[in-house]
Amino acid sequence: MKDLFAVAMLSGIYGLLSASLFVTMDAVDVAFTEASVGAGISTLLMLTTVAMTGRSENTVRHKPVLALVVVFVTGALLIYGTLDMPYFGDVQAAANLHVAPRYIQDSFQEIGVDNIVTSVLASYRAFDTFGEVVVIFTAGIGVLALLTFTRRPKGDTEINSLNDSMHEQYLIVRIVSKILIPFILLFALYVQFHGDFGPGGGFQAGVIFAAAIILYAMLFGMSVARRVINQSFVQLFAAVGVLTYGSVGVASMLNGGNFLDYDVLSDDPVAGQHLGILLIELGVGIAVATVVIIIFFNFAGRIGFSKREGNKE
Amino acid sequence: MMILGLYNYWIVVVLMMIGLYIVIAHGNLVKKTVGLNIFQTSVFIFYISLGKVDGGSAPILAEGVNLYSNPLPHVLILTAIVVSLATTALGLAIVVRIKEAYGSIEEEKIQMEDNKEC
Amino acid sequence: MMDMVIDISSALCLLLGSFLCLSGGVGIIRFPDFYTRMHGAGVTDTLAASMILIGLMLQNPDAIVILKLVMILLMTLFISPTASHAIAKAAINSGLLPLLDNKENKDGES
Amino acid sequence: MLIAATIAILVVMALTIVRGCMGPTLYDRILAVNMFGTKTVLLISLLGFVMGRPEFLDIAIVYALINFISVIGVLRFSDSLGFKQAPQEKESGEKGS
Repeated sequence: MKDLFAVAMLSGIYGLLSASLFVTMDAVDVAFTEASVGAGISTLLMLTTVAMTGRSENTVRHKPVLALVVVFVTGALLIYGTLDMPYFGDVQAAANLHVAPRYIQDSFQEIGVDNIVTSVLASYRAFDTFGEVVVIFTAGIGVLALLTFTRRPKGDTEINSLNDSMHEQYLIVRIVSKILIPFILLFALYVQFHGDFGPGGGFQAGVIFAAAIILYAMLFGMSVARRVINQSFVQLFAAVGVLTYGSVGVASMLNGGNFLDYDVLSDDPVAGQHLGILLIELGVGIAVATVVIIIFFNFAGRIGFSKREGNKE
Repeated sequence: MMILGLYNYWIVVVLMMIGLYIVIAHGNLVKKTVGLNIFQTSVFIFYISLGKVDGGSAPILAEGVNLYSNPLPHVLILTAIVVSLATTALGLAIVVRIKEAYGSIEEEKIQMEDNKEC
Repeated sequence: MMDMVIDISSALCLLLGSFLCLSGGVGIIRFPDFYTRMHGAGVTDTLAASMILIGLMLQNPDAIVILKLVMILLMTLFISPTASHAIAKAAINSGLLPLLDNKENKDGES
Repeated sequence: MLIAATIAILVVMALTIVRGCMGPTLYDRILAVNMFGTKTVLLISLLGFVMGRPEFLDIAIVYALINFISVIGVLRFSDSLGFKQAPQEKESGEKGS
């Protein structure tokens, strides 16, 4: 397929499909995340990139025969390797015998949270999740470093006029989105705080929250969105999110426990776990939402820039 | 019959190889990113299919449900998806910068430009 | 008695919804140009979706599930016509014309 | 009955993918993506009932929202692209991929 735009859109379909596959395999939390990330945000990012870099691909494929050989040999070896794997859905598979039963049986007494995924994510494997949040934060910094540029006032007005002319035609979409956006934000908060009982949590809530703001920015123009959501404010909050997570760990150390050991946060261990998970999910949500907003704003702010550069050439 | 019980791995392998082929054979950097995404998703499906238990239910405690799927792969993949978002964003940012610096996102043209400069 | 009525009506709704879905799916493949395809998609997006969701609502006694289904229903009713409208408008603006005129002429000639 | 509806929706999803891959113009593809999204919402709600745990309808709500956002995004960026190379786009649109 030559048209990169179609490629980006079909990758969105692919994200939706794999997400429904996750639902059939009982991984509701994962499906939640994959739907909002794979089908939503990364498709949008790809579309922005395609809008910047041009949509046609020249079809020179170098060494397809060699590539095919490599791919087939690797694939055959991998399939040969699967012959030793446990069967699909096997209860006795090695992966299901060791840690998982303990999580399933004891986590409710220890943590008091219905959703086992949340309790494992935020409590048993809190170190891991902390690392994840830092990775996201680093990605945000990386995109900032790669894509920000010192703003030129003249260029800004140009982008503004371009934006304004485009929005006249989408009156109905704008009105419907105005109704929907508060609802999406509310739903994001619901996902954030309902993560203990159903599918959801900080990652998903952050992405949904950011998606609402991205929708606003797309329909009402970057300059308006910049006025509503201050860039430096968002950057500050990305740091605040990560720091919230870290400081919960420090607080538990000050209370005499290990790093990120929430039992000591309150007199009752279960209540302490609840408090810790709540705070941590909040930190994750803030960090993810702000970083996604930063990434999108920088990509979208770049569109006008690279277009002008292209015109000069 | 016995061998057919492994079909989930074959799907994963096929997807993985499609992703690998796109990464190797296509010169366009955006397409390479899509290929990487497909590869990543195949790994996700691999993990999740490991955690699936026949007759099991989603790992959210409820009354009247006794058998749950393995929650550990779900946790790992949940975080991995978000990391994949981060890597995709960074990769695309680099693609944008390459486009601005070289005026193209085709691998061969970029190499030609590089050779010119040398 | 009441249960029977509810079961049957839910089954009817589901069947009707699936039928509409299928016809829309055939339509999106078989219709000749973009705007007629949009008609097929629009039918499945609103009527079939609401039929299936109502069928599901009748099956479940749980209040919160019904609430969520109602939310999904409201949102599909909000979103899909808007999206269709936006797509159609963008297509018109980009200069994509309906094919029907040519078709009719050909039919008239033959 | 649920199973029948699920199978019907799966068939429609397959047809939609066919249209999305064939789609002569960009807008056909967008239409297919949009329709695919709504069908996925229905599929997820049906699957919840088939598997006997219908509490997970949150995911369907997310799908509906994300679908809307991505369709708007496609339209938005295809527009800003059209500013740059409008004549080319029409040509390639008619020829197809």
